[in-house]
Amino acid sequence: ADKVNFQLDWTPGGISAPYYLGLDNGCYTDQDIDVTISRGYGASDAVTKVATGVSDFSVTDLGTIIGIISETGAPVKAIMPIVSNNPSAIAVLEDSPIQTLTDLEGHSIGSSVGNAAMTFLPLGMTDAGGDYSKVEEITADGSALTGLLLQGKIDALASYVTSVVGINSVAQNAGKSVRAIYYGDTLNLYNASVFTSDAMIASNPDLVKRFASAVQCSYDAARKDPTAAIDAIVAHVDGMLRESQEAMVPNSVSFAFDNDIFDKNGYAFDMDRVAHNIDMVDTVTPLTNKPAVTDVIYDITN
Amino acid sequence: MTPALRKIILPVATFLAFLGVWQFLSYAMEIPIYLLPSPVDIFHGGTRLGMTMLTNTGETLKTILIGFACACLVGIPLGVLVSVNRTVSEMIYPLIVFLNAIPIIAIAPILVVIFGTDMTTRLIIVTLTCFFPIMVATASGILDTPSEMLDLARVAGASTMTEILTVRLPHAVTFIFSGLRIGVTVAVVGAVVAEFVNANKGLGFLVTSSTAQFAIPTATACVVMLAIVSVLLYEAVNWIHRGFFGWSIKSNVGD
Amino acid sequence: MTPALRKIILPVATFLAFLGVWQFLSYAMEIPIYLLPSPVDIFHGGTRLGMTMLTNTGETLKTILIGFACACLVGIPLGVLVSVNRTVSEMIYPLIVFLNAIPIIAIAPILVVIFGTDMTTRLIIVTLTCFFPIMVATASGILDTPSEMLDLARVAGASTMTEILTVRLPHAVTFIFSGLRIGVTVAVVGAVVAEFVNANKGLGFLVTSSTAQFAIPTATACVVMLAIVSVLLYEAVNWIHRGFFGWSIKSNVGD
Amino acid sequence: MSTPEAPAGQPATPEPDSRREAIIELSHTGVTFETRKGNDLVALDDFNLTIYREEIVSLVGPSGCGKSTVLRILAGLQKPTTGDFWIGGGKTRQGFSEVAIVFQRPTLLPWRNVLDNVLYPARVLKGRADKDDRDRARALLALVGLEEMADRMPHELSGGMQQRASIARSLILDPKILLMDEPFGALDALTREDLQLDLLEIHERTRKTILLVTHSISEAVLLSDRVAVMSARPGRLQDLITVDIPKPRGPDSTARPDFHTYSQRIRDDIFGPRTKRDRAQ
Amino acid sequence: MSTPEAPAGQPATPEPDSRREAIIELSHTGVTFETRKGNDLVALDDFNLTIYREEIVSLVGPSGCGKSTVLRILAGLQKPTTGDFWIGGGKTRQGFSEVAIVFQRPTLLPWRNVLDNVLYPARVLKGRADKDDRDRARALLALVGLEEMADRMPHELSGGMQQRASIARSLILDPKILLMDEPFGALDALTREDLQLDLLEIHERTRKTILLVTHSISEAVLLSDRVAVMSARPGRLQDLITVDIPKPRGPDSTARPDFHTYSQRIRDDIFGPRTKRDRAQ
Ligand SMILES: Nc1ncnc2c1ncn2[C@@H]1O[C@H](COP(=O)(O)OP(=O)(O)OP(=O)(O)O)[C@@H](O)[C@H]1O
Ligand SMILES: Nc1ncnc2c1ncn2[C@@H]1O[C@H](COP(=O)(O)OP(=O)(O)OP(=O)(O)O)[C@@H](O)[C@H]1O
Ligand SMILES: NC(=[NH2+])NCCC[C@H](N)C(=O)O
Ligand SMILES: [Mg+2]
Ligand SMILES: [Mg+2]
Repeated sequence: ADKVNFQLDWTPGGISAPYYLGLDNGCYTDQDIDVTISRGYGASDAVTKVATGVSDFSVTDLGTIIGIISETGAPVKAIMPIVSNNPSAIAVLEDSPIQTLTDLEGHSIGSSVGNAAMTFLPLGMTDAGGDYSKVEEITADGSALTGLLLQGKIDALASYVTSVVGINSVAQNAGKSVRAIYYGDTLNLYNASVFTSDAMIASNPDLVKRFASAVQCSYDAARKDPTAAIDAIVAHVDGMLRESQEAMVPNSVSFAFDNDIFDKNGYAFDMDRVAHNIDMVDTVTPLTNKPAVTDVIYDITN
Repeated sequence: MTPALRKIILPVATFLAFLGVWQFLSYAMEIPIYLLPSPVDIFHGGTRLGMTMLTNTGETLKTILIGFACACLVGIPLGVLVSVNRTVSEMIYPLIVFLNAIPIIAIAPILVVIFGTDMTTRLIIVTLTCFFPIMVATASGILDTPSEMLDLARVAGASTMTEILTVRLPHAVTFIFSGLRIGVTVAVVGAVVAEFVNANKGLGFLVTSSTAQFAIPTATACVVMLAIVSVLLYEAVNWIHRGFFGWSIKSNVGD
Repeated sequence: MTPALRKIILPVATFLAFLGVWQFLSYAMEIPIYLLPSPVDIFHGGTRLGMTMLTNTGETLKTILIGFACACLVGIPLGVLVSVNRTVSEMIYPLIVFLNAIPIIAIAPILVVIFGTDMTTRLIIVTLTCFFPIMVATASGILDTPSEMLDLARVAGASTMTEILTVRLPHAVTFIFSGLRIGVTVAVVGAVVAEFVNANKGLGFLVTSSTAQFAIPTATACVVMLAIVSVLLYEAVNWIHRGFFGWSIKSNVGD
Repeated sequence: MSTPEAPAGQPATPEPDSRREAIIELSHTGVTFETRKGNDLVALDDFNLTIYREEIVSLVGPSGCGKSTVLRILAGLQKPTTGDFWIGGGKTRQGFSEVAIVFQRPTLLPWRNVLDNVLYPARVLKGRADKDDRDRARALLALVGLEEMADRMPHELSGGMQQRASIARSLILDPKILLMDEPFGALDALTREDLQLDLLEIHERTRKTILLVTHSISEAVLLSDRVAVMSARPGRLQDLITVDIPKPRGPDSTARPDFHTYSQRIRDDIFGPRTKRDRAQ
Repeated sequence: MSTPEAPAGQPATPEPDSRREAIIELSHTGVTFETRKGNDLVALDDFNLTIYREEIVSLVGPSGCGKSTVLRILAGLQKPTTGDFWIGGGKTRQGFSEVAIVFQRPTLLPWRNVLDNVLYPARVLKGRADKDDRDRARALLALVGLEEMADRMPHELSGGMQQRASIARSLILDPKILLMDEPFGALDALTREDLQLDLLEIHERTRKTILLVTHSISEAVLLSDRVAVMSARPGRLQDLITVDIPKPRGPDSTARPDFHTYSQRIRDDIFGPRTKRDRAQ
């Protein structure tokens, strides 16, 4: 069997639960893969680890992959999308007057520095017809932001829509409630995508395909039986809290797959959409060496 | 109350009082969990992890202890080296300060690439984080040696090496332990950082993963466990100082 | 070469040599930018920011300096307090160690909510990060005072306060400066953490925002700038020690 | 060997003035040090001595017999393990204006120059030293021959100079009681004689009570009203000799025949009935 | 006042044995200390002295005249600023088996017990102390009356005991040359006399060359082949006196009339043609 190191983009949980279900269901062994799943240390780090061969496969935001390839020429390519929509949203208190993105005008929004959910907010607001220059930006650590929102010290919080479930559970503990204003779909961007190194693609294209199949097998199983995915992650990983995973896993899986894009393309990239993705990244963070679609994606279907 | 008993009862009592006040304030001021969980919340958050908490504490403790030991093995000789020779000192001391100031986060990827994703990297990170206080304190102690003792060593024909081993290092013991006391608490932080950048287990991992699961009391419980480990290690250093280097301990204030 | 000149030329030369070796290794081993940019890459990354780099360095420097000053004002008296009285020491020292071990990240939410998102919170964070080495070193020095000096103070009728001010603190100067040397480098790290947690300017902010824009050499340039600030502040502490407390500096090794 | 004096108040030698007033009293005082290995060391055992106002008393005895320990008890630096003591109306440390001490080792603060070291007791007592203190300090430095050294740091002084600086320091607040532990031990014959005469002169003028440890028998006889001879460990009072040499004393006093009688008596006390090369343990 | 000796090799007093061999030489040696304020302090000026193998030479002179400085130069601890010196075949520190020193302040390492302090020079020289060294150390401790104190830590000793321990330490490696800075200064008359006689006996037996700083004129005469008298700052050699009292010497030697002649000559050198209460500066 091929030994494979698979690194997540952050600590296990939510959207990554299915990989563990895949372990139990034999998705990897069926492909003759002996996989080791380890936690990740952030979106960029995942690219570094794959580029340097520390891990063989990983999963991260396609925008991050595009940015790093452009700026550093990191030898990696995405092989399949997992989350086909950008989950960027803003979270507001239930009773907030903010109903749409344009309502943000004249209000404050909190974000941690360099937060991915913040990157596309100006773009999202422009698309929605608002004026981002009228929004007051407040930066603070991620862990402090929830507090600031619930205390009413900021009016909104830049976050992934999938995280708002978690924020809401925290809020409910304090007798409050938050809701998400989701706009990520208007951006028409890919999010979490499995990727590997050029070296791996060159030396073992077959393994790349088999690994993609194993991942598909895992997600298919999780979509069918989210509870099994929860059981799997709780069983496999120390420190997993069943309650939290029960709140997060079905929600994340549903966000990733219950949409038109997945319905239309399944586990394959829509190359036009990838091209759009590259353009959008270039818009928000001007790229020095804007890559072509083929610099970013390895098409496993051919 | 015997002194030994006092040494245990007093801090424990203060700690319990502190918890009491904290719990009371939490309750009275209705401090919400997302800001700061109360001790009771934290306790419940911790029990959610069950044994996992203890096994992971063991992991982290191992990293701290081995890493701290390495830091001593690096820091003390380096402290001697930078104080032995003016040229060496002027050449390399600023470079060490420079390298010490570079956040681990910035060099974590290259460490992982070079040393792999296992214990070695974590130990290197702990060592890098906490050798510096030990080095600085050692150097300060080495340079503080009274000239009359140096005179003795020199007339006795001591080489620089002998002078260091027989006079300067013993004199520096108080300084070195001051550095070790600081260093051991830094080592705890270092181990957490190491687990933030490279670990699938340990308290640092649990903190991150609990936070990612929005389980704030659980994350805080892990933090509290780390702080307890820190106190125990600090006391262990004190105890070693008193037990093995008692001669270097002078009087208390007010007798 | 005059000693003063040596003190500048030697470290600069070593530093340049270090850069040379680093550049060579980067080139020879083809170390990719995303892993560790070479000095030349970092230099270009830095110049991309132009003046922004300098104004933000100024911001961070302000945070470091004020925060470090606060840490001295907290750490030295606290170091005295925990060594003055055995009961106080046994009661509160472990609690301080405990609180010191709690990562800033864990208490950032409440700090930010209580003190707001401005300078105050950053200063508190810097102070919390670096008072501890200063406190421990001060306490070690206070307790290290030779008994003959204490005898003198006592027969002269010194109160505990006078004893501390006229004998114990002056004796502790070498220790305190050992703590300050450690503390000032920790203050730099503390300022970065403070800016990670809460800032929209400063080098810590630039590091995160450059990273988010995939500008790794630029982020690394900011890290290097931080390290340079660290070296300069370290040397400043040394300089103050030599300039104002020269009597506390004893001989060098090997004369 | 003479019989030791009976408990304080009943001196073996006749009292010169029955109205004189006790200012220091040690009664049945003992000090036992615990050693690391647990076996105790009796440094002072049942020590009795009363010193009267304006007296100069010398303490002589073999090295390690407990002389410094007696001074440390009186200075409030060492608690007696048995018995009791009493000095200048109390037991506590009273400041250099009441009880001043010259330690066996000159203990100068290394971070202050010589002048400031001499002024240290004034600073402790009054918070700061004023112009008068400063003038006094300079005068005292001149007395001990260190006027040129006022601005020097302690490590720049020779051993004897350091000792002289600490003698000057002991006098800065014009103490009522002066405890001196071998103050002239590190001084050459010339300086020593000068300072002995200075001490007599100061005593003549200010009537301090002085308790002086010395190894010089002639110094003890020259300076003292009474000489207390201690025996080797455990330290006890072995003999108490009243020196009836007329005052004011001076270099000429040493030529008197009774000076030699007293010296011989002390010598005999110390050397005892020993054969040559016997070692007192 | 006698005329100072001419440059080394032409002693003012006739040489007892022309074949004797120089082992220490100081020629035109001077030491100037820079003070903080920039004005220099001449501690030693154009100092000339030759010491021959197996001699005991005493150095006497007023406090601060540079006696310790001379010893520190010879021990390799102080570089002369002018002139030259030479000791036992070199200038460098040679270890306690060649040149041993007793410092003016007893300098014991506080982290070692008394026995280990005495053994320290052996440890430095050979890396470790063996059984023989240990036995020697115990014998030397007995010699100085400290056999019971072997296991004590230095701070548990009295001042005189510490000084005795450092005397024992200086002898542990049986040095060829012994530099002693007021070794008996802190000792009582009894212990002092014992140790003086011990020193004579050791010298008789091992023929060490000894340079001794002392403040006791009678000690200088009793022990020395020659006495070097130094003048006050700047330190210069003022007189060099050959003491022709027959050997072996002992307590009886002090009764000889020439003992008093020598003592008086030294006294005159030191006290000079001064009126009473003149202070030498
Ligand atoms: N490190 C130093 N810095 C400046 N001056 C010094 C230093 N050491 C000694 N001196 C000066 O040199 C002179 C001679 O000092 P030294 O110690 O040799 O005197 P000494 O003859 O041994 O006196 P004593 O009998 O008092 O010990 C003194 O005036 C002293 O102040
Ligand atoms: N801190 C201590 N711990 C243990 N023993 C001590 C301590 N201080 C003194 N001693 C012991 O007490 C005895 C008396 O000491 P003290 O210093 O009073 O002697 P002394 O008469 O002053 O001698 P010297 O003339 O040598 O100074 C000595 O045997 C000494 O070893
Ligand atoms: N503290 C957190 N919530 N971290 C999660 C953010 C991870 C993010 N992808 C990064 O770039 O670092
Ligand atoms: Mg004594
Ligand atoms: Mg001297």
